[in-house]
Amino acid sequence: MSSWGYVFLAYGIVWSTLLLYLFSLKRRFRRAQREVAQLSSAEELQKHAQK
Amino acid sequence: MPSGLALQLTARDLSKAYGLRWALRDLNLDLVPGECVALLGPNGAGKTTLLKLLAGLIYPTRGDIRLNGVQLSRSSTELRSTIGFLTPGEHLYENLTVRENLDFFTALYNKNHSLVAIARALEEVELTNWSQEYVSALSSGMKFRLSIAKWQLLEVGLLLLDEPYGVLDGSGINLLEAFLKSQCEKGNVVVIASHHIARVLQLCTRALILHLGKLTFDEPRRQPWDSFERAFADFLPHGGP
Amino acid sequence: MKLLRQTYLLLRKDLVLELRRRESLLTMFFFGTLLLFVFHFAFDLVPEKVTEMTPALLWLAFLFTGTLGLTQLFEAERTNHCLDALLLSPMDRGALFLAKTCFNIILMVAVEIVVVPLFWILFNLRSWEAVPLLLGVAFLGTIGFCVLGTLLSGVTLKARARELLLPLVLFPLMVPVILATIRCMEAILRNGNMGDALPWLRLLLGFDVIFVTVGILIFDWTIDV
Amino acid sequence: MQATVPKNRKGYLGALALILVIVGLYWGLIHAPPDAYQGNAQRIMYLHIPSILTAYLSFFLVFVGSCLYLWKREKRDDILAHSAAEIGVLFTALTIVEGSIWGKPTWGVWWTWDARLTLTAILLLIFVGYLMLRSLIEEESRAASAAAILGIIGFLDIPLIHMSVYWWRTLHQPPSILRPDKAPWDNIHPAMLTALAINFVAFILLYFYLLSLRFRLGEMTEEIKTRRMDRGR
Repeated sequence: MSSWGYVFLAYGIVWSTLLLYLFSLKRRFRRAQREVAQLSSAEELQKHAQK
Repeated sequence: MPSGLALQLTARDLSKAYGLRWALRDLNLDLVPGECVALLGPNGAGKTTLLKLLAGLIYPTRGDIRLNGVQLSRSSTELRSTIGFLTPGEHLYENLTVRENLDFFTALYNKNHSLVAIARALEEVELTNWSQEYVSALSSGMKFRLSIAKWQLLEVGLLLLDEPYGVLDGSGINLLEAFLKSQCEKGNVVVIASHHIARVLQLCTRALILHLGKLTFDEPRRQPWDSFERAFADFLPHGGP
Repeated sequence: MKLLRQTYLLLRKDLVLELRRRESLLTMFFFGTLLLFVFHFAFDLVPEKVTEMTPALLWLAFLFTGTLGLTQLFEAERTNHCLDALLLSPMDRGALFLAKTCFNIILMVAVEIVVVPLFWILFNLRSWEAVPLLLGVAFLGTIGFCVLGTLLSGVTLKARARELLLPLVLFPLMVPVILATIRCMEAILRNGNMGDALPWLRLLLGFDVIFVTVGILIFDWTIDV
Repeated sequence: MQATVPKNRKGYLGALALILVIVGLYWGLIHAPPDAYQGNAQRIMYLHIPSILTAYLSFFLVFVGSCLYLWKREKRDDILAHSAAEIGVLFTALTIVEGSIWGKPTWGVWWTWDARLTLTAILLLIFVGYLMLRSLIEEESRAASAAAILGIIGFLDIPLIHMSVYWWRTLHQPPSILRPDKAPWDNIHPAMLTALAINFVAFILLYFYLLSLRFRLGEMTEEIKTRRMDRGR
């Protein structure tokens, strides 16, 4: 493999893993946001029910 | 702080959470010297959690506990010499003899008792001829009597007991109640968590009821105690002392 | 001073328990000698290479034997919640740390004192005069190992799969001690005295001092919840 | 617990990081001249040096977070330590991968016990142990304080490991000219230096962007937990 091959191999692995990690973070982030929204709406319901 | 000194305990909005569950919520408590408090309530109400918090074995998620104004925290090693925690069959080294256990704990609590004092303590709990036996050879009733002798020697200002009645026979119960009475007369504070409502009510000067981590009842004892019966009725189907 | 008095008390209690049941000492001793035989068969050493490999073999045997001791360290406190009994008492947590460290050091030194001469006999080495100095260096290495080992055995006390987690967490942190001890031992075997391995000895001493102090200060949070 | 980077500022940080990464790539791959000895393989250095430094930075943050948590017992510091450790392990693993790929053209082997690679491998082991410890203790506060202790011990041990590995290395392997870990700034072409600088800043920005995201995620899971607890009363 020519020296450029190694360079692209290294850059490829690094940036693909970082992107993968970023996407997994975003996915977990969105799931958490949805849960927070769900919980706060449930709390609103509870408040209305009690009023 | 010599242990015989009167011990004032105050707990302010004490709360403890384990993971997702509140074991104890916003509990306020004041204990004065000479009080004997019965801690009642169904299983899982948070009795043991409260005892462990008062003993300083675990730390509150919110709120704090003060002994004579000094906050009970991780670094208060001096304060711990005045706190005792008595659970049947626990806090004793199985592979040490009865005598070695007593010697070890009295030395650890910096109590330099004479040999006579230790022998007398053993005599009071009728364990004299067992003193060279390993604790593992003792029955659970005898281990409990050894714990009584141990805490009697350690002279603590606050004594916490968790379900003491479970293992005792007739003579053991008299021994325990005599011991607790003498502790209260000496001005120490005693807190007993138990299910034997009948026995513990006769002994205590005040009763607390814990339900789902909340303190729902806290009154000094008086003879026609209808408020207690009402409060306690909704827990146990048969209710009443 | 209160700390030392309590350390002595706890250490005496541990030694009495150990001499009475002799669990850790015997298992560690036989495990140490077992490792010698295993290494002997595994490496099938030609006599000249043996002296060169001796430090590594010895120190690896001590390391694994020590790990056995570490996993048993708080066993006595596990029955009847005796650890709670100690935490309840006016015991300085640093004293518990020192007592447990000294206890494991005593066990490991006992094993080392027997295993090293045995190693000399089994591999019929000539350099008997190097043994005392070798044991001295091994002692310093043992201190470093036990200090960090006790600290981490406290940290992993409440973890699941505690026995597996302890070596996994402990060994990467032991790299300085492993390298330093083996280099010092090689220097002793090669030319009878420390000679050019002096910086390694200083590193070893530094490691011991740093983590003894860190241990005493930090053990409070390790053992309390 | 709202004292975190508000949504839009994180977006800017992300965008800025992205721009710098692209510029860094341009400089690293195209603009900077190839190295006299190693040819183009030397361009991996623009990845390798920044990611090692980012890994060290994250282990320092784990140390800071652990100390703060033990001192003040605030959940926020524990989340910081946990997030920094998670990202730190990721960067350390990447560093090792780059190092071995860089080693192949220069020394002909995927792995050599070169001082820096060994050190990075040990760091990876320590902080994989950190994450394992955290996952193997059920009770929340116990896991946090156990991890904090390990975070502190691990960080304090790094200089000692550093010294012992370097002494061990210089003993066995005489310093060769072709070593990738030769200090990059002694006789280096200015264009390379700027490329390295740009990439370094790009990595730092990217790191803090990821950290703020992970930190915010940690806070939200914590919030969900407390909310679910209160509702469960």
